[in-house]
Amino acid sequence: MSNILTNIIFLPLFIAVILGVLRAPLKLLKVGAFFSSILVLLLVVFVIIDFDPKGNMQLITYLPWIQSAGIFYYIGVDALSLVVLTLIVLLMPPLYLYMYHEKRKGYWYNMMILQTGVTGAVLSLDLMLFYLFWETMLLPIFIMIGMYGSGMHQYNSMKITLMTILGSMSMLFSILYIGYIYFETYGIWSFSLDKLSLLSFNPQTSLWLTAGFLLAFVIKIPLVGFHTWMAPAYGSAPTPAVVIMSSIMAKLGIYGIWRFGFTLFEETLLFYTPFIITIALIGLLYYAIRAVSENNLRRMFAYSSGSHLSLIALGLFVNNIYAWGGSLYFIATHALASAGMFIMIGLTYQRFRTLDINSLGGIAQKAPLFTFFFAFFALSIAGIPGTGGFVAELLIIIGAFKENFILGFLTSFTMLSAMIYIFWMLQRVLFGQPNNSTPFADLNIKETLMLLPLVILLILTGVVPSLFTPYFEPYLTQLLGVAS
Amino acid sequence: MAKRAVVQNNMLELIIFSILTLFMLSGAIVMITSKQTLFSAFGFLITMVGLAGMFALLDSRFLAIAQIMVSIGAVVVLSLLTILTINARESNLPDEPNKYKWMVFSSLLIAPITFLLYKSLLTLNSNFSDMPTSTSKVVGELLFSQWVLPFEIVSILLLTAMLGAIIIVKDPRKKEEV
Amino acid sequence: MSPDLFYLLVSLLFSIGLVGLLSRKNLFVIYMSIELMLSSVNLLLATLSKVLGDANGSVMALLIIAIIAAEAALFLAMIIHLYKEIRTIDADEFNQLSEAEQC
Amino acid sequence: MLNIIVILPFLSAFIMAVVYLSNTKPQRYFFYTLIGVGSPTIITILSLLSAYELLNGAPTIHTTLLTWINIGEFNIDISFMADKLSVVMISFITFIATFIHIYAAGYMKDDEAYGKFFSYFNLFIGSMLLLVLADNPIMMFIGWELVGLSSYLLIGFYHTESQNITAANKAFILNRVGDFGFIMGIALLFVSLEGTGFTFSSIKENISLIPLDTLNLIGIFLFVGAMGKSAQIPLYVWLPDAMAGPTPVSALIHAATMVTAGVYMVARYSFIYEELPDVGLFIAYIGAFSALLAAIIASYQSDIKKILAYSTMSQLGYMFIAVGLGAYSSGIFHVFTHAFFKALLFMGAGGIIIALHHEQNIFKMGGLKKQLKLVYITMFIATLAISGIPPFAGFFSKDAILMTTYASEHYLIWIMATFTAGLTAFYMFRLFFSVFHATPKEPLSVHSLDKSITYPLIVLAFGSATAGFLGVNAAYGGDALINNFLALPDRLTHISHSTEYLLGGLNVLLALSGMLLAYKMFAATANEPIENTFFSKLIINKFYVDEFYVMLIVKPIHLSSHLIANFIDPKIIDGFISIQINTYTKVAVLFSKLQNGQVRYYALYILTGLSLMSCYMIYKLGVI
Repeated sequence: MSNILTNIIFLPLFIAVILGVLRAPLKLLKVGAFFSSILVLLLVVFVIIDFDPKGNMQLITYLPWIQSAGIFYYIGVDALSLVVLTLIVLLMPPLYLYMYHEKRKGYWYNMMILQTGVTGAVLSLDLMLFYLFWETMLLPIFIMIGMYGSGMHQYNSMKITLMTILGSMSMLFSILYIGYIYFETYGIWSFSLDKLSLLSFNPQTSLWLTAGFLLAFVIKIPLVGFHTWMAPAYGSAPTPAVVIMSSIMAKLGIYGIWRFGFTLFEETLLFYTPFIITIALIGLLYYAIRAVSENNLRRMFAYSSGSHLSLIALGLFVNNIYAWGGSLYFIATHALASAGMFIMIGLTYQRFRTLDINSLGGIAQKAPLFTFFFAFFALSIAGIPGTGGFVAELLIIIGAFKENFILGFLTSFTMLSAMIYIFWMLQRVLFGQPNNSTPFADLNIKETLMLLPLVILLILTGVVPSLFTPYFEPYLTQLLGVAS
Repeated sequence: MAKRAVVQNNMLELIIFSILTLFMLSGAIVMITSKQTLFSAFGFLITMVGLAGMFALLDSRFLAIAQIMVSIGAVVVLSLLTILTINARESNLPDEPNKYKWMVFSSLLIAPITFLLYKSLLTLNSNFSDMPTSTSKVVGELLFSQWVLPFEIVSILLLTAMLGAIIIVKDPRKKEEV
Repeated sequence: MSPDLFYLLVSLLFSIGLVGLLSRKNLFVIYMSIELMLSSVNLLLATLSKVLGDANGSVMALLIIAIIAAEAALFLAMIIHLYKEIRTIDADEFNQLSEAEQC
Repeated sequence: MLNIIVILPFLSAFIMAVVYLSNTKPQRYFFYTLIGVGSPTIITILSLLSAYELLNGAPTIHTTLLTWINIGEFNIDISFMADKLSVVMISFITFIATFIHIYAAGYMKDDEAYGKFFSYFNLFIGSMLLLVLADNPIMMFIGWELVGLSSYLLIGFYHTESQNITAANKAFILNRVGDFGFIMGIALLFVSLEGTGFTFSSIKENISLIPLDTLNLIGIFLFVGAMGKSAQIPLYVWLPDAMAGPTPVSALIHAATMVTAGVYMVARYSFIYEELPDVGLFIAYIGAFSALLAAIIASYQSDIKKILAYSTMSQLGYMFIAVGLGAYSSGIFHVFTHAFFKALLFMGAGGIIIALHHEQNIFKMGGLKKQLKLVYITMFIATLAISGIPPFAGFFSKDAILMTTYASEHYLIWIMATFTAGLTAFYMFRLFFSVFHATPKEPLSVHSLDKSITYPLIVLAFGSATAGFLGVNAAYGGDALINNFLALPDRLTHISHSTEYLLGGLNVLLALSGMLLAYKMFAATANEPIENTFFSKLIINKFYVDEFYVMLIVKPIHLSSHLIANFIDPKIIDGFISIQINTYTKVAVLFSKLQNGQVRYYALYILTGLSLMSCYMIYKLGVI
């Protein structure tokens, strides 16, 4: 039980390695991947059952790894990582179901490695370990876009990789420098989060170190100004990679700021707060307006997800429990909704072989069930009440109002931002007369089953948020207590 | 008297040295400037001869003889033979319109190196020792005592070079027929 | 008579060899320039041998002469071979290392 | 009981949606009808029961279903409350909605998506009930948004026509603009009252804690929500376009649900607006202008449903005048009477449209009084009621509002309202005469109507005729039953009975003259209005407000989107990155040129380096 987290992280990688060594046939590979994701899901369910919402870091594993450099294999879970962890493992099985027809083996291996990368990044509490996993998850994305993408995929995969690596490099410098400062102060090397949080930096250094971290996370999110990799990468990546990028990796940017930024640079972040809030507010409308004239469905939702991630970042930097709760809640619900949406877009592509909005249309006539799911996910992205997004947006708006009136007023524009493009998109994609004579099959039973959990979760998060909030509410209260 | 003889001797040496230097340098310059390969080879020949004279001037008679026998008798003659064998026509010679520009340019480039080289050489002893060292006897003794391994290696090298040259020159098309 | 003049001669010969190496395209001239540079080193060795009153320098020079001979054999063989292949002794024709062409 | 009232429609909507999605073939007509009509019937009975309970003096009913969220001080329950106001609302909403459902069962019989329609319909009712019965602003907001969503779904029900979807989008987006205001109001309210609980009753108790400035903002923001939902200036443009949906939808939107939500909301927050007379006056002016504008536009329209739509907007303007001036009960009373006759008018119009094979232009109809006798009679009652002819329902409610305006001494509002009353009679009878009396230009083939379509008309006609008696003023010998029951914080106005009679007489006179004018102009032959003068052109084109909005909002958004797509993203932001990339590329090209394969050059490079190093050494060692 004590090394359950290790199992969660490395099980997919382990299975991937075993299957790879055995040169498993495709069928076994599929079964193995799916089985691993289900097994991990079960393990996480165990973790959730045992989880004590009032406690701090739990299920800690602390093993020496590279002792001379003070690098430890140090993992643990608290409310924050539990939220992200849960949504990662929830999304994997549907993705594997979605990939059912995929024949290229590398695809499956990449997904398994990716899962290890993201779960590891979420659970690690040692900065070097975190950096390792952070880079691990980039590689499969690079391969998946570069090898299995469409359009200008090679160019785009280079673009995302270079931009992300720029961020990672700056983060690595910051990490190393922090370690060095620790070494200066205490005479030993350490990269463990709890030890480093004892350090105090001089203000000037701290600004640079924080900037190093922020750059990595902000590119990953991405906020406006750091976003030009996003639309091309989303546009040409295969659907599972898009889902992971939008639903998990982008959220890891937020998670990173939360976990590392707030722990290490509490005061310095205050300095950056006005900038980030401004950028996030701009992003909220900027992406939404940009999405209006976008004719590629997937790229449109890339911008949409940028818009919502800006809102999440905004909530993160507004220092009160409503905004934080909203942010954390939004991380989960937006992940579910955008995963569903991108899967629907993938299914549309499988049927029509195009994602150009102008050549779609009339789907509602041919496929009611498909229309229902499509519209549901689109509306839940728009934050209709009854889906989780609404709760989160409401909380963030309230938090912003609590901060000050102007901020609240500007944040409320999130109510309008999604409207601008989503409804027009729905009109052109689902309704009207078909522009495309390709026969359009409705969802089959497998696809419905794959999407149904997402729908149910979204509705549950929207209708009874009280089922979920107790898991992170004490944590936030505690955090705020520390902060104030 | 003896002193005067030394001075005279020195003067003589200097004159010989100057003449040889003149020959060598002009030979070298002819070598690198002339378009015709054969003229270059003659320039080279002159330089080599001058070099042999220099060895003689430095009391290394054995070296001087070796130089004449090997460098001139073998190497330069071999080069000349090769040039004649190939007998490249005017059209097959490389077209070098910018030859002099290049020379000026690279001279400028090399001037500091030369200068530095010269300067660093000047830091060595600037007096000849009077010991008559490089007699054939001494050289022979050294060669077959301390230097016997390098000597053997060089002999193997020569053998290898000979074999290599034969293999390289062999016509590849004929080899395929075999 | 001082060794300084010899040093100067050595430097000049070496440099002339370098200039020839750089500025000519004719393979023979390049070859001879290389020989010239080697020979200038030889001269330096002989000079130093005299300066130090040590015969080792002369021995080395002797060995170098042998090496010059070996080199000559190989170099000339290669020139002949290349001339047979593409009928030219222009060094610039042999540019298979070029990056630009493959791009 | 309240739990059941709210949940049942959602549940039935869910069941029908699942059944419909699992098999979309048009069958199971009976099943859908049973569930679709059954659930409103049950909730009607339950609503009337709860109304009866309150009538008998029971206190406000509170029920809690479950905890919704619990973060910090943000403790929200899914809980419902039935006080007198909401009980009145749910009684007539469910009652009228039930008849509209029955009517729809006949109207939509042949539609392929019958099940989907009823699913949406029940969702609509459920959301409206959630809105009305909510115990806290958050739940109310959820209902409020869901009403918008279901109206979107229903207006765009005939989704193969792209323009219907455009209309639906328009409705939803404008509603969302309203919601934008509403949510700001709620958030501000919550933040100002943080820690004292967030149900209507606790807000009412603590309202004095909020500084007046903030309260003003809250009032205005909340009213922005009402503007959107109740189609007032400037957010009204969706309402006429919303006629794209099936006629029962129009009846439901206009009569019982949705548009009345705004009025209800203001009445619900009466304890706030009570404190803010200035905001109230603003609301009243907005209402007055909306009423007048809509009446003028309606007089020049020729689509039967659009005339009715504008008349709704006009009547809503009346309601806002009332609530703005503090006469909350009169406003709600007008909502109540209006529901009856407006539902009736729409259902009658729907009947006519079906009978004439989906013809909607009133000038292509005519002389229908013979063929559609029942529709004729019921429509006549409804028209009288809306025009304010005593003793029909509209007279009493409208009269109460006009009196309030007069008594409040804001005479401009009074003049506008009174003039609008005359205009209302004119355009309603214009419609009525053109449809039923005028000689048709070409012979019409009329198709008989189903019983499920006609019978609800009779019930509603009865209601239109008599509903007004619930609120007869003291001046007319009644004791304003409904006002007393509602017990809202009305601003009391004193006005002598003689003035009241005078005002009532004036209204009736104006209405009659409008009616006469309409008779003169349209009873014999009805001609379509033509755009001959500047003025008529302006009105027929609805004052070009739509075009104005397109130019002011839609165009700039598209333009800025293109600007971002074609300039800011690729040029400025990517520009920084591509400058670097270009530099690298150019340098790389330069280097690849250096590497030209000629060893001579390589030697040259080496020597260059050596030479530079030598220069440096000469300089550094001071050899010179």
